[in-house]
Amino acid sequence: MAFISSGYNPDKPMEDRITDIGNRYYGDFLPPVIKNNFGKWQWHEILEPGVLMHKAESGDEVYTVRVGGVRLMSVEHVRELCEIADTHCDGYVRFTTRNNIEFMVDSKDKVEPLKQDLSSRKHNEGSFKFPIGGTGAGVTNIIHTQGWIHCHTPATDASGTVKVVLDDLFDEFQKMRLPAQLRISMACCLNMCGAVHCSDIAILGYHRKPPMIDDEFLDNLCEIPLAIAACPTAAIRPKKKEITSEKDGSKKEVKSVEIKNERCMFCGNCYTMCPSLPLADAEGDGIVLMAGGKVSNRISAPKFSKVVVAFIPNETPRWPTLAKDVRKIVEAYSKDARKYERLGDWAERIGWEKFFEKCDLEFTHHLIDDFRDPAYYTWRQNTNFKFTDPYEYSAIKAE
Amino acid sequence: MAFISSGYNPDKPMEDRITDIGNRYYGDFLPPVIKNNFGKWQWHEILEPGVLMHKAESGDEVYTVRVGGVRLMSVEHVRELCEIADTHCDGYVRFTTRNNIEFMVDSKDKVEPLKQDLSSRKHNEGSFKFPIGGTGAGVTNIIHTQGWIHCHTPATDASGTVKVVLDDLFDEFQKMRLPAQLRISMACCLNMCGAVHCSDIAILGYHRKPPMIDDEFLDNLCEIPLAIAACPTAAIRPKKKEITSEKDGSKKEVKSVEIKNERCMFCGNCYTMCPSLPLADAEGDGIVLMAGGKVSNRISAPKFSKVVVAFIPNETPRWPTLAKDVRKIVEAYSKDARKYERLGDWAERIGWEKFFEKCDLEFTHHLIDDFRDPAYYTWRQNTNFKFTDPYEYSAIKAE
Amino acid sequence: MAKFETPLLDQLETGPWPSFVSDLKRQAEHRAANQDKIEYQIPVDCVEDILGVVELSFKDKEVHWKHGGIVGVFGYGGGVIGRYCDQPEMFPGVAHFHTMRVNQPNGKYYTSDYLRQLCDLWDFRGSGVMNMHGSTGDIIFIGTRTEQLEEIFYEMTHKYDQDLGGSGSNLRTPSCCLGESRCEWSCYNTQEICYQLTHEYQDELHRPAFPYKFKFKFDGCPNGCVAAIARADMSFVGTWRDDIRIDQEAVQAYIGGEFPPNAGAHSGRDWGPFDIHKEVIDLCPTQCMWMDGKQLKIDDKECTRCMHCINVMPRALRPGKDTGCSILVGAKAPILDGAQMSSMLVPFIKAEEPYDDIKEVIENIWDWWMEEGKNRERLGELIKRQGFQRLLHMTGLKAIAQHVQEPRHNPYIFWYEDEVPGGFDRDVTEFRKHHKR
Amino acid sequence: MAKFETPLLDQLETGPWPSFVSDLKRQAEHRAANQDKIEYQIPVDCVEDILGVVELSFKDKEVHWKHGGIVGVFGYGGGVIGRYCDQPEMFPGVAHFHTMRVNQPNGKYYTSDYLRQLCDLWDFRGSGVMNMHGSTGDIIFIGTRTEQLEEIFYEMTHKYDQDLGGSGSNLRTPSCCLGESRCEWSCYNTQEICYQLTHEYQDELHRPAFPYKFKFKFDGCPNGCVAAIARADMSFVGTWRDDIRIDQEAVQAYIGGEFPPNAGAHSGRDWGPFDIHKEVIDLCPTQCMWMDGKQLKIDDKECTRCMHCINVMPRALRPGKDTGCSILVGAKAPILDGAQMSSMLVPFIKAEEPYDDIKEVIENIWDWWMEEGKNRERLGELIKRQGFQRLLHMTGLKAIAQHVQEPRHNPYIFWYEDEVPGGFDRDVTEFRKHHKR
Ligand code: SRM
Ligand code: SRM
Ligand code: SRM
Ligand code: SRM
Ligand code: SF4
Ligand code: SF4
Ligand code: SF4
Ligand code: SF4
Ligand code: SF4
Ligand code: SF4
Ligand code: SF4
Ligand code: SF4
Repeated sequence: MAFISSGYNPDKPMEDRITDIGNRYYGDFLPPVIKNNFGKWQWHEILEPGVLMHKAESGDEVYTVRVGGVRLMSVEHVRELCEIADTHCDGYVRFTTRNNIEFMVDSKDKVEPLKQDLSSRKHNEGSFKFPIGGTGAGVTNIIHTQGWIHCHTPATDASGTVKVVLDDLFDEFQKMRLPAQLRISMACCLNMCGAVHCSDIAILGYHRKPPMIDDEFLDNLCEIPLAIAACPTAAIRPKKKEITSEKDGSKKEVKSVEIKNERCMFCGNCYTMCPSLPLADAEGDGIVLMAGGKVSNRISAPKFSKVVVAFIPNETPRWPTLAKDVRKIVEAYSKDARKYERLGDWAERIGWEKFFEKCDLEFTHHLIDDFRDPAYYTWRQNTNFKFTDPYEYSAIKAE
Repeated sequence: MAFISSGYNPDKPMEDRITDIGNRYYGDFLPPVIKNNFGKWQWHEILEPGVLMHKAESGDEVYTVRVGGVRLMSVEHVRELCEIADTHCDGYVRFTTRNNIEFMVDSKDKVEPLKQDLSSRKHNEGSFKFPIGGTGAGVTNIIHTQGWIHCHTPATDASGTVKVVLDDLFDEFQKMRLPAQLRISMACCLNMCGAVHCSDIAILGYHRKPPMIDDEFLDNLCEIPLAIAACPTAAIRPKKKEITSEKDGSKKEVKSVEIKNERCMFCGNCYTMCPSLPLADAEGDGIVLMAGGKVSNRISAPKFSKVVVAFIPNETPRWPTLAKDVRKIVEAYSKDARKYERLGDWAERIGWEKFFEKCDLEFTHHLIDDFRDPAYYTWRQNTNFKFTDPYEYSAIKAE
Repeated sequence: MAKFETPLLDQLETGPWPSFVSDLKRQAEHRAANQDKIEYQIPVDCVEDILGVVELSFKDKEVHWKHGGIVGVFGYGGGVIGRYCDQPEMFPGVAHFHTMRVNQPNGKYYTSDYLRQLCDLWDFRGSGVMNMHGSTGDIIFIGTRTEQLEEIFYEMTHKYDQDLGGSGSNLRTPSCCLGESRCEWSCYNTQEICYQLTHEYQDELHRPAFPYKFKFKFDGCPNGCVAAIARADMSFVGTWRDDIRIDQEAVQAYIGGEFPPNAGAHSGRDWGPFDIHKEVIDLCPTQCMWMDGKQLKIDDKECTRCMHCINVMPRALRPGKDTGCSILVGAKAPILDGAQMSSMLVPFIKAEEPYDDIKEVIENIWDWWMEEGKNRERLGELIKRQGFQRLLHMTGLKAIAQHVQEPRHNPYIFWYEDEVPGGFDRDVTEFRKHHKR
Repeated sequence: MAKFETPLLDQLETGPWPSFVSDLKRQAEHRAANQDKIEYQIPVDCVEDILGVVELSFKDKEVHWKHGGIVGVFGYGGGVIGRYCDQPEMFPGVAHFHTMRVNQPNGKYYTSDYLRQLCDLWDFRGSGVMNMHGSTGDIIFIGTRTEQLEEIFYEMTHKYDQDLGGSGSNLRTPSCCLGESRCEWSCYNTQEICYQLTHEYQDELHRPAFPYKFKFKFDGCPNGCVAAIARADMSFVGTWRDDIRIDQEAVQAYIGGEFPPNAGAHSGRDWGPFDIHKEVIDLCPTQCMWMDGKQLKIDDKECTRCMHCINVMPRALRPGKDTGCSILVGAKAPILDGAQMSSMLVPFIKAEEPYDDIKEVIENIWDWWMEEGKNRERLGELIKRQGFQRLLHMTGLKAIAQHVQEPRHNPYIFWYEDEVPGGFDRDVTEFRKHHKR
């Protein structure tokens, strides 16, 4: 392959340089019906799962067909959706904040052909390319992060875990039969690039082993004080060590660090600052399942998701335990919650002890907050609990 | 006055010594009707303010007349109540957990004479000795601490503030016309010997000036490391100082401490450990008013009281601002809350911004939590507020 | 006649609420008059001096008591609080003015005989001013001189069979609501357990062996009439695990307006006729009640025993019969890091003599706290510092969902090494074989 | 044909949800076939290598990417994330594999023309694999080599009028919900403000001058469709201050079952006929709604604009007309001390061009944070460390009750010296005149 210049001259980087122009103006990308009725929408209706109709004051209507977006997509996939946009939507398309794709048409008769086209497109092994759904009181797309596809700190994969969970919950994506919307999010480490901390269900990659220390190279590759400062629990201390060189077997003294294992909570922040402190481990890494968060201010205030399963191993390629645990929660919620009740509101109404009982999940010591002062406020300072087994002194006493 | 020995021989303290016998057996002090029906009560009724009737499975009834206890009382006062107990109650009497006094009789016809006797007894200047009331949905006795009568750390007086507030709310003590019970508590410093932190209304003595440092005597009177360790905000550091002696004017170097004023939150914990760090100050000291706490698990869980007025000066002898602010809260609550709704539940239902509006109290920066990590959880992480003036950017912008 | 002018205090004599000033004045007069010709063992005018020093504080707006030294009775490390006046020349009668804590009878029932004995003793050897009661629950004798402490103790133990209460880094005087003695809701005998544990732990009560103070309080039911959850290191709150007992006829009587709701507690205002839906069913926090025709139904496994419905209809509803208590731990006042309420440790335990299980919980906790608590660290702070998991470990209890109001929202789980396959030690050289630098 | 066997990944081709594995395979084939005879500027088989390296991770259960070095385009401190494979010999096609963040058009509407331009560019100079979109909102180009970065930037800016997004300690690419473009509830033009602030703050977006990353997000209403409150250092949420607009006829149509509740969002299950009491009035969190005969009434001053009633009856109820937004600050992910949601700073501000007031708030905050924020300290952490009062002080705002969910429950108030009469300095000798030692 031959290098083809864009016109950029590396010797004169400033020549002709264009910078700070920002993004393209959104107004240039709006379909006419949207542009004409901008700020003048009156009401909307979800005609069927995945199909929205918005009505403007002018009487205009826009029909939106939403399809599941596998947000990791190839240019070929994008070109295919452009083709659909050209065929049905005058060349316009949009993406949602949860990585779904929306095709809009300006009259009802255009909906059916569009839908048929979308549903007919499948990948070789049979998965849909553009599954219609993701609206209303159901499961929509799982927002997620890079995982093993690209990042350096993940404790699990993103695209893989999302695929298996959405395969399993596909019906809920296509039907609007849950008590309220159920937002599942995925982040492959606790940097939480998806900001999954306020999701109905959050799938979170988590390490469980303290970093290894690559003593021989640490001082070259890292700034030791930064690595030390990065640790939220002050588990890292500087330490001079005598080591045997990997290369030539010689002994030498190096500046390195020491980690107090019992203080480490595996956050990986030190690794972010210092590549000589890798955490990844086949057995150590896996998933923390959280539940009950939300973002909207509807009825109740936004709230954080809570840890409900402390660890699920990385059972590649299809993470059956993960899929099962998520399903247990969705099913119990679906059966028990009231109309309009978000998952977290349900759990709070019935009490978390009942949540665990109804979802058939085990409560373990890991789920009790012990991180800093606010932990106290999550313990129970009242007698208003429900009885779920075991509860009596003799029954919870370790043998 | 001549010293009269009890029999104790200071030279032989162990002679005849009786120790570790604990308290007297409660069973020996129970009125017969109580003893006979112990554990067999069936229901009760508050016949009128201050008068309870408990019905036993046996059919027995016990009538209790509750009177306000000024818990700081003289032996003469106690002898007077013994006399009443003898006259009406076969010599039995009890005190409640809130320092009220209860006279019990075993039949209804004994109630009226008892009541008349109690109501007729007044102090010289006209205050009741034994005001009947303190039951049901009203204000009962204010539990309180020592104040200027006895303790060394109070920032206000206890008996005095309690007297003025109860004078002011006397009607509420005698009538049961509030939405629910309203428990007022008083503690004269934030050691909070009354544990006022979970009261509907809490009157709390508070200092506002950092300790003075009695350099010349500090090292003699205190253990410096203990004083330093006592400070929750690490405001105290050891410091050698050159001082001029109070006695002889000579200069000398002493070991003492230094206090970072901006870190001090006036808790007085250092003073508890070291008498050379006094805090008391006529202008600095005063009262913090808190509201909305509770202890019972009824309907809602127990909760902490919140600071609603950051400072009320010590306006001796009758603290008019204190009395007024308490009354404002009681009146707004009484008018606005629902039947069975405790003050804190009311404030949470209407929103604290409305609480301040309805109680006509000013919200100031002091009321925003800034103490340690949990502070964050008291700020507002939602958009679900009500508009009370001022709220708009331009209106809350400092000129 | 009075020793000092008290123009400020005098203003506290008006108003309907009992005036402590009037009472102190009467006591001062009583001592001055001394009709019974008592050989007062501390200055006869000490009550005048109290009035004087408090008046001075009302004027100065500053307290006039100093730190107390270490005073007490032989062999005990608690029960007496030392106190000295910072203006002893002005107020010699209260120059030394220590308090004594006298362990109250549980439930605070008294005979007048016994009360009078205490009065006589205190009038004779102390100021004659007392608190009925102190915040922890003791009878407080306010103000005597050091040399009277042993005399009082001797007389109290020998004549009245009565011991001191706690202070210092001791077990403090336990206290309880009146419980079964006069309350139909009490789920166990609060007075009996309070009495028995007080006696069982006399040594801990009198001899400081703890990092700091430690309190027990016993509430017979979740109404919390002794406020255990707010102010005891170990809070015992009665509860039940079977069904609420319903008398359907009585329910109808409430609906029909025959019985006053909440036992008449709201009769001072016209709240309109009783509405069982508005006042009971809709307010039930778990919404586990409903009317089935004329029958009131409760789905008891959803009930959290909050007491509301029982409080409103005491003649119709009663706690179940299979009763016991919950144990919560760690309440304390603000110092140092803010106030705490007690946190749930044992959701349900039978509270029956000889209380062996309960003592086991208590002693496991003490062992831990005495081993690892820092000086002046309350149990609640130790739990916060070392984590709730550690409390469970040290009391040998399994974590259950009842321990929390909600699970953690941070994922910062401290895994123990033995929980993670392969442990924590890994070989970076091995790792680097599959992951180049 | 495939370069590597991928038995594990192959199992992710089944199931209904779009398979990223199938898509990557197709892309790999597309590049291998190269029907358009493109002079691919990075290895043609890089997508095979992606499949290979991910398969290896599925086998090892460990990631195979290393820390990225500092790579980027000249003059910018963000927009590119460096990335290298830790098995470069095995997967040379992805040995260097940097991502580029391309600032998306606000609201994420596209023309196919523009999308194809991006595809062509990325196919030619990168892997042809992308994210539509990244979590912050950017278009993410996944995987290219260092020498292509300037080329891509040059082509993008010159041909497509398109700039990069943010990374590093910069302002990050702002994003918004679709707002007025297609939502009847939007209380301001989220796209316009997002666009204008993106352009106003290009320097902050491209050149790291902050202690750490900083994010803006714009929600048109309290439903929060871009999750601003959970994930932006400054979260703008639309609201109104006049009355909810009611169309009483439409209310009746809902009651009559003519219009589907919640715009049909629940039509997948039979929830029974619509009940305005059960579904709207009783669920209103402030209980400020009632039926007055056939009229639905709202006591708007009690309404907290939670959107529930509007969501349920979009044809009958609409937000008011006097609209603006609330500004909340400080949301962030868990590192270091746990996740934060944004906290209320400005309850109400008009969101109208030229947004001067809003820029004032932003810049006051930045000035403070740049002055006092530590390295890698998010705004939310600075507020926690220095206190909310300090935030108010630095933004020149008065404390109001709307700032809190509840007032503090500890009394540990830090008084400023100038608030306390007489100040902090006192003379202990003077004090000792009235208080002996
Ligand atoms: C298209 C999109 C905005 C965009 O700019 O892309 C959008 C569009 C709409 N949202 Fe949303 N929401 C979108 C993400 C969100 C998010 C953000 C998220 O999930 O990350 C939230 C907050 C979620 C949370 O609370 O955890 C969100 C919370 C809501 C709510 C509140 C629902 C609730 O019960 O709490 C409503 C109101 C409703 O559904 O009745 C709403 C309503 C709507 C309406 C009905 C607004 C309208 O009048 O058009 C739109 C169609 C709803 C539907 O899909 O059923 N939208 N909506 C986003 C579609 C995501 C997707 O592909 O699935
Ligand atoms: C690409 C993206 C994930 C994705 O797959 O979409 C991403 C990827 C990375 N994020 Fe992120 N973050 C991405 C959105 C987020 C978000 C979500 C958001 O912006 O709404 C968050 C949570 C919100 C927040 O800002 O708190 C987020 C919180 C973090 C953090 C934790 C920051 C904190 O204060 O707690 C880190 C750690 C760090 O900064 O060192 C981080 C760091 C990283 C790094 C740069 C890894 C690192 O430590 O160097 C990741 C590079 C991955 C790679 O190699 O491709 N990323 N990151 C997202 C950016 C795409 C885009 O521009 O659209
Ligand atoms: C006598 C006493 C117990 C004792 O051992 O001394 C007691 C006695 C009763 N309490 Fe109490 N409570 C007593 C202190 C308390 C306390 C403790 C406190 O205030 O420090 C509380 C917790 C307060 C709190 O939550 O802040 C307390 C919360 C209750 C409640 C819950 C009320 C609520 O609305 O939350 C009830 C139920 C009721 O009133 O219907 C109750 C009910 C009762 C009943 C009806 C129990 C019964 O069946 O006999 C008794 C008479 C009530 C009355 O006075 O109206 N008792 N009660 C205490 C009287 C104090 C006083 O002199 O005023
Ligand atoms: C007498 C009494 C107040 C009263 O007027 O009733 C009292 C008086 C004192 N308390 Fe207390 N406390 C009294 C009940 C309480 C309570 C309430 C309770 O026990 O239910 C509390 C709150 C609950 C708790 O224990 O947390 C309480 C929390 C404190 C504290 C703060 C402890 C903490 O951990 O935060 C201190 C400070 C200390 O221990 O240094 C303290 C310290 C003191 C000292 C000893 C002052 C000192 O620092 O040396 C006071 C002596 C006053 C005096 O000279 O008379 N006192 N103290 C109460 C004991 C009477 C009794 O035995 O019945
Ligand atoms: S969540 Fe962690 S592992 Fe995943 S993309 Fe973000 S920083 Fe990388
Ligand atoms: S992983 Fe986190 S807790 Fe463990 S040593 Fe590194 S920074 Fe510290
Ligand atoms: S609250 Fe403070 S000042 Fe009052 S008695 Fe207790 S320790 Fe003394
Ligand atoms: S008063 Fe409290 S905060 Fe101030 S110096 Fe003393 S111990 Fe520290
Ligand atoms: S706590 Fe319960 S049992 Fe005890 S007195 Fe109060 S209501 Fe009765
Ligand atoms: S005790 Fe409370 S939770 Fe139980 S049924 Fe009665 S009101 Fe409901
Ligand atoms: S946040 Fe509000 S305005 Fe924006 S899309 Fe969602 S519902 Fe519409
Ligand atoms: S927006 Fe929410 S608070 Fe306001 S009236 Fe509607 S449901 Fe009630």
